[in-house]
Amino acid sequence: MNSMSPLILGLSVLLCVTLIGAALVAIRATRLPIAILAAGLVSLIASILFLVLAAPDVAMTEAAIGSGLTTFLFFFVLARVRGAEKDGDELAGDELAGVKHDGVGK
Amino acid sequence: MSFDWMKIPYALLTVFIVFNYGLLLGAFIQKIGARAGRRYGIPVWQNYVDLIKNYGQRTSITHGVMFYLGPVFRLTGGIGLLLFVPTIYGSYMFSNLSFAGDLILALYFVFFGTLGMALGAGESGHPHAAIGITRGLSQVSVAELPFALAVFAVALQYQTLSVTDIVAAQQGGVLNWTLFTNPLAVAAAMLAFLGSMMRPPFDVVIAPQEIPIGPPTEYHSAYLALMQTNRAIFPVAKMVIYMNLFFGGATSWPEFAVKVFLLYLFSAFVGVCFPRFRVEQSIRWFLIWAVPLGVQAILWV
Amino acid sequence: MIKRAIALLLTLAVGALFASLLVGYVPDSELNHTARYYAERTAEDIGAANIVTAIIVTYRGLDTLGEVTVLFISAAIVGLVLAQGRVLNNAPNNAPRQTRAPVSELLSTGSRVLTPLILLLGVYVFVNGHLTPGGGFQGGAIVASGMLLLLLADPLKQFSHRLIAVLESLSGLLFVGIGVLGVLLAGGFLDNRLLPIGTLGELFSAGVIPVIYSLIGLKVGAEFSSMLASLSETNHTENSEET
Amino acid sequence: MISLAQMAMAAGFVLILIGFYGALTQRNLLRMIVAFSLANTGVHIVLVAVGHMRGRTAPILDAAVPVADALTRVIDPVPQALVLTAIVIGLGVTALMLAYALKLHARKHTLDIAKMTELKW
Amino acid sequence: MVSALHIITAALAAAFLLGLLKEQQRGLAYGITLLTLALMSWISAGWLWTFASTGTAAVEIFTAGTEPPFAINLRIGLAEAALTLLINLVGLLSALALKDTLLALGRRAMAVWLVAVMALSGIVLTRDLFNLFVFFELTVIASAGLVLLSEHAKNDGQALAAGFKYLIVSQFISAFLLIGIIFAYHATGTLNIDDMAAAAPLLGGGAAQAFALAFFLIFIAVVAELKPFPANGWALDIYESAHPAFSALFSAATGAAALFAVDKLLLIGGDAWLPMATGIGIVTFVAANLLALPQTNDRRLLGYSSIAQTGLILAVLGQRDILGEHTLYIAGGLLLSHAIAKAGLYWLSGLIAERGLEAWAALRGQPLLIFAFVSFISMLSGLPPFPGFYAKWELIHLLAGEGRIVLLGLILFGALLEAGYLFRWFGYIMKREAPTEVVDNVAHKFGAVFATLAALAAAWALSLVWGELAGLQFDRFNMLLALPLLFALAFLLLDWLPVWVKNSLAIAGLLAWFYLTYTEYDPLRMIFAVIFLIGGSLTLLASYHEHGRRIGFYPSAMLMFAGLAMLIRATDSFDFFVAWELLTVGSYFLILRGKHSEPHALSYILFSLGGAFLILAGFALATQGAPYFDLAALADLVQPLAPWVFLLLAIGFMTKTAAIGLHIWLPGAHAEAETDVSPMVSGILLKAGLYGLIVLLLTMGRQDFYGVELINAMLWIGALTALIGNLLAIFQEDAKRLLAYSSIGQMGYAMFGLALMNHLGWLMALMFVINHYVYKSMLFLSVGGVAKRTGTRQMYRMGGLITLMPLSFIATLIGIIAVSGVPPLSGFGGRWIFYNAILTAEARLPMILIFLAGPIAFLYLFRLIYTIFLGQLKDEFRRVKEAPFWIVLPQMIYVAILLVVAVVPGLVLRHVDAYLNHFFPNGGLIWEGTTITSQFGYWNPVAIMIIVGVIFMTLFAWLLFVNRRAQKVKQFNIVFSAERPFRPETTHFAWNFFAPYRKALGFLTLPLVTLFWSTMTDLLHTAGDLARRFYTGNGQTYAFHLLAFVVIVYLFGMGVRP
Repeated sequence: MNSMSPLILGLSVLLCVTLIGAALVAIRATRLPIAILAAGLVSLIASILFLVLAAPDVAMTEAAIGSGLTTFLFFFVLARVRGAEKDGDELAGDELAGVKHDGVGK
Repeated sequence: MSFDWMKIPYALLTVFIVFNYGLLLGAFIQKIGARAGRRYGIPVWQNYVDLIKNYGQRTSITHGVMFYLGPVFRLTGGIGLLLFVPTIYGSYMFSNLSFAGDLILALYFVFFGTLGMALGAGESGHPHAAIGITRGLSQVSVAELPFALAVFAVALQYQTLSVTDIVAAQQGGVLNWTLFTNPLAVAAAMLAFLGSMMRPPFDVVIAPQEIPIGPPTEYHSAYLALMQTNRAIFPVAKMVIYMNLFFGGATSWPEFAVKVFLLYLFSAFVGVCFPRFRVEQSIRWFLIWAVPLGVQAILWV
Repeated sequence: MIKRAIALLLTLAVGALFASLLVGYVPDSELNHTARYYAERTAEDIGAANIVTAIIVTYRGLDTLGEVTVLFISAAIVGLVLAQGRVLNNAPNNAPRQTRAPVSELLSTGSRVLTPLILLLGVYVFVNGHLTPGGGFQGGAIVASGMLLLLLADPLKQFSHRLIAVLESLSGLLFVGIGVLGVLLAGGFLDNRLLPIGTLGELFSAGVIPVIYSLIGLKVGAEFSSMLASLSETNHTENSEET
Repeated sequence: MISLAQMAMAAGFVLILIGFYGALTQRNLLRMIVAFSLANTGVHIVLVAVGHMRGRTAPILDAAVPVADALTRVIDPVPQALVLTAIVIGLGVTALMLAYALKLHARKHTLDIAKMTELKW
Repeated sequence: MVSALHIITAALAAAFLLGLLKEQQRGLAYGITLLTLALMSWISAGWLWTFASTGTAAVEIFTAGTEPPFAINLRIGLAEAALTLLINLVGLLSALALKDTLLALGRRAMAVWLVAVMALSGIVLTRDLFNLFVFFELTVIASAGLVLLSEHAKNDGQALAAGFKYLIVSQFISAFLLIGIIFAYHATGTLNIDDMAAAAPLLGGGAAQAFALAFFLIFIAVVAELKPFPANGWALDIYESAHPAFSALFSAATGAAALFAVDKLLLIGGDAWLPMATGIGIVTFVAANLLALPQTNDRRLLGYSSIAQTGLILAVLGQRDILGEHTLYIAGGLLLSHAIAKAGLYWLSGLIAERGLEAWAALRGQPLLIFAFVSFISMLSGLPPFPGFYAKWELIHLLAGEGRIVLLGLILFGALLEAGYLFRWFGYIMKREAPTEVVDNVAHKFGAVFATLAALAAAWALSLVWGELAGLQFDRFNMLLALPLLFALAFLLLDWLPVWVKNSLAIAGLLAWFYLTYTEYDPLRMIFAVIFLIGGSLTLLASYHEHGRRIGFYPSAMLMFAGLAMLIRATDSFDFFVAWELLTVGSYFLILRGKHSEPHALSYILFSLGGAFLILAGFALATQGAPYFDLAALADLVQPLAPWVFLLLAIGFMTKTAAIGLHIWLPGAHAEAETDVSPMVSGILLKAGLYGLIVLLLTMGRQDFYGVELINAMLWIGALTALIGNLLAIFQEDAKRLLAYSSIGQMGYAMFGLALMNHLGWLMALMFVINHYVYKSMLFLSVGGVAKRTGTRQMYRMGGLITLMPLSFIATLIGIIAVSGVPPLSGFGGRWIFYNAILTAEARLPMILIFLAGPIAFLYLFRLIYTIFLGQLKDEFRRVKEAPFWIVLPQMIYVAILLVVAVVPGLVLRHVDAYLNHFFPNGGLIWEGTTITSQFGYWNPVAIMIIVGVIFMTLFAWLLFVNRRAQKVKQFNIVFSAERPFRPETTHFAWNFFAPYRKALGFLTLPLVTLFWSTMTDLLHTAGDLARRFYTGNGQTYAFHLLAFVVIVYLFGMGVRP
């Protein structure tokens, strides 16, 4: 197994491309949950990549922690800051909007 | 050059001669000034009359210790100045008490009387006295500058501070006088001289014309008499210094009389011809006209 | 926009830096001397089949201790941060808690069944850390996800903070204690040869590695759980009413 | 030909840069944290990629890799060990940041970082 | 010996143990925390003791029973022991100061605290790169958490935001660090620092390049933890918002640990990376100090100062190539000074209720805390006897030796800025109105007070240690043990005694010291010794008039006198400079005691420190790398160095003599000082500057600087100073300011005399030294006494006091006659010598200025005596009494001295004259009987006195006789434009006294110099104020700063690397 098999190469190219695609989604997504999910996806793909790179320990950890726990943590927090998730986005950067969300949102 | 007891009577003699000469000279010059202004003027002995009258006056009040001491300071300054400088060159009799110090002593002792006067007048409580003092000090401080420069130039020229030595160096003919060997210094000094004689155009200090102003404002009777005595002695003492430094000194009393008279006349002449300066004007005038001359004198030596 | 431009510029500059790293990178063809040492000596010295585990638990055990500590203080600070402004839990459950719509029967039942299994899996992973991929951290994460499931099933569930704390602390203390025992009884701090090394590939081998990794697993699980618990106890109302 | 490690490394670097860019441009705290976790993942990939060696297997001694062959068969285990530590630490930091974001929102009713500038100069 | 590893295990065990406790058992938890911290400190202290006493080599600690580089190892050596001790102690003391907060927040906060301290120790101990990263992460996380401790009290979310900003930045940092570490590992095959240091130089080609890049990332990441400018906005926010006890840890311990980490890294990188460290360090030092100038929040200010100090130490580490084995001593001295002082200041800040700098005025009632504050800022400013002083001394010398002049200049400039804001702050404390809410009940804040006092003790202990080390380092006697200094410090302990006891002690001390040492002085030094010591005790007589305890006066005054006493005995540059700094500091504290002296004391200390820095630079240049030199060796300097040294030293000394251009501090400082302090600082202290000039001119003499004869420049400066000083004096309405300006003028004369560089010039200068001491002390006392009685220093508000205060009047009268140089008093001697001196000098133009200055002196002197004592007495002063006995007594003694000196000037001058023959063999005076003869003229003081006396007495007697019935009239019995005035105010002509003069020459008194300096300070201030706006407070902007910093350093640094 001295040279890389085309299958693995193809797989890894695919992995890298999706990885970067997901990452772009993660920072460009208009909705925060999407972004968080995309980030989780990035971690997941990364853990597959780790497997390919012969690092099963890392792969397991990344899967469990990076894509699992972290994503949950994000959602936990997100659930508690409803209404403010658009803060700071150019679209809703206006302060009034933020106040309204908080005041009337529930 | 040291002390012996005979110097005391000789010194008193000098004082006596100069005192009388000063009284007469003052009156005489005043008369000349009056005549130039188409007035008759005072009699020549008028100063004697005034003096005696003042010494004889009864009313005498004092504003305090310094007021009392002011005229004493003043006259001490005048007599001391006279005595610290040899009057007649080459004469043991009239070398006075010049063993005590040199030119610098004389230069600084001028201030002794001024200071005392200022203090005495200050205690009189009269604001005009104080105003006169500020004006006088302001003016003198700048008027002295060209003189100091000239003196320094002369000292540099002759490489000595001893008045006797300076006079000695000028002997042997009119052309040896500082007047000719260092005309710039003399010019500067003569301009300064005008400033220190309290005559127009530099007499705003005592301003006798409009309101009585200046140190003597509150003085009267014996105080005034002391100051009048000083007014006879002090200018002559000052002119002796000028004479010694710039005009070859005097080897005899007649020469002394002539030279002093001419010097006095010079200031009177200028006084008659020019209007009075305000203090700041005279300060500027000295700085612009007299000081550069003095500077030149020093640089050219 | 200018901000974005500058951000892009800076990112690109950093990218250039990375690029030169990438360009200068030449993969090793042989193990370097450190790695060679591990490859050759791990089996003999440590007795762990998983070299990564040997490194983590023994050779670089101090790092791992630090790492556990990172989680420990993170959890503590998360707790502190979220407790800020709240009345300190001298009197925990006095305030009436916000009620939420109950979750579905399926989820709650399912979680009750699944949780023990998940916990078991976690324990398996960290106990076998020295043999197979995985170990304390992964196992701990799995244990914590079991907790997560419980939380999802019953958002109002109160974990026993005390239990978590005791678990966390005890395992931490034991970890340190074993390390110090290493100084006293074996070659140095965290030396695994406190216990016999045993045979490569068996469960009871590699000295104290399984013990330590189990402790790590417990501790990590406890810490994750405590973070999750802290977060979950911070409820929405409290957050928005506070100023 | 480009090796697997280099490709992964490149992907890792790009991921880091994407994360950095996101962190620099997103004003929402949560989005910044997301961006950071991307960057962290990128860092992990780079780390693992550096340790990767072509044609070798994971550093686990078992039936497939006997002890005697270890020297020639396994890849460098050190980066993997480091990454494990890094991942866990990263989680700690992320959790911390999330907690801060939550609390900041509670205090200021906003997640906009540009509105948290009372302290300055 | 307990293994240093247990610093870490103990903390961890305790942290974990805390979790077992119940949430309610907070007292127990707190006890465990303190015990653990104490245990950690004890372990460090044990090691420190071992290393320090036995000098054993560093000890390696292996883990995992495996040798490095395969397992992590720790190392403890002298530096590590000292640093961990510092860290643990700061941790312990801060924990004490945090008692309330920790108890309120419970065991979790305590655990985090323990871990933070442990992690910092770990950073210091570890020798593994990745382990370093782990400890750094621990530190970051713990710090971010501990920032929140202040939320407990304030709860405004600021600390929360600051912590978040820190986390943002640390994310970037840790990414860089990790990538750097892995690539460095890849290049060298090891993570062990020592191993890597050994392997790195062997790398070749591409590997070396890759390694350099990787190392850059590691390096920049760790440096970023040092809060370098400009990537440090987050740190400032933390400093401002965090609990002060945490800030103490963050500043003192974190900074120390991170610096040590950089030091370790530089071991790997080698010398090639040193310039980068220096560059970053020095830019940070200067910029942070500049930005600190406009700060008004105390904690933020301290933050800027911390950053600056860290930058300085980084720069020092970057100079390791030339500092060599001295690095530890220098960096250690700076680091410990910074750490202790900063920790102490932060703890103190915990006692202050409000955040403005002025709020610290609340400390005023607490002498001990004030002393602590003073010690801390002196420490930060590098004043003796603190370690920073030694460090700065050596650093500057080594830099100068290697010709790194720019760096040297920047360091001194930054230090001056720092001293500026620190001493300004001290001025606020002493002078600003104390807030109504004073220090939070000190008893409640026992922890903070205890911690502060512990820091104070540590500060002085370290001074002792560093002084001893200086003995080993460059063979110096420990200055802290110098008898005069000890004597001065003893007054700190005796401050509870009443004034009269302390005053007697002080006088006795001065006299005793003179008795002990008088055999050592040559006639020249004898003059100064007499003025400093005997003169000092004379002046101190006036202090008997004070009652109560007068806290703080005696330590300050005796510090100044100690400096003076040491100055004249100093034979080498080090002793001289130490003495110089001591007298500067002492006099600053003295001046600051004046009621309205705050701004003036500040400008005094700034000018003085600026001058001192120039002197330091001059000495350093002169030694060319040696730690110090014999002052006499200045004579051996040659071109091109000599004129530079001369220039630096001369300007340094001239700041003390207030030469024109550098004089603006003097009027305020001397005028606003207390009654008995003015004569000390004017009559005595000014002479120190002259002494310096004398030493300089004696050894270096004429120097040619690019064609300019420096002596001639000095001649001009002296003359200008005399003129402008006098001119300014005549326009003052404030009596003490008038005297102060007069001092400027007088010093100008003295400088002029020295610069003449001939026998008589020097004699004149020395005569001025003596005369100025006598009459200026007398006048200041006299005027001070009047001001004390009348409650004003405005001369126009006084008048006519002669009858009420006759003794003061006499003193003033004698004084002004002496100053003006009118015969027969002693001033005339000076003038006479002066004229004789200039006759031989070459430069004639500057003399013109002097000629003008002379009569002008007369103007202000007359004004002084007239407006105060003569003229019209005001109604409100009719009941004024003579000045207190103890103020009058020294004046009368001075009068006696003046009269004696006037008659027999030979008493002193003869010896000096003879002594000067060693240096200027030609042109001395001839002393024959009572006559004094020079090359040009002669002078007989006795004859003058007798003649004048006789004439005066005769005339006086005559007047008394003629005028025997004179009677005193009432005040308003004057002829006044035909009216009789009735109000003294309208009749006392005193305000704007020399109006005509102002009209004519006022343009010369335009405050151009003041304008210049105030523009300079304004510019600095504005620059700082504008530049700090760059810290927008937005965490994202800070991230931009960080990345930009990395990129810029990369471009700069890697660009110049081979």
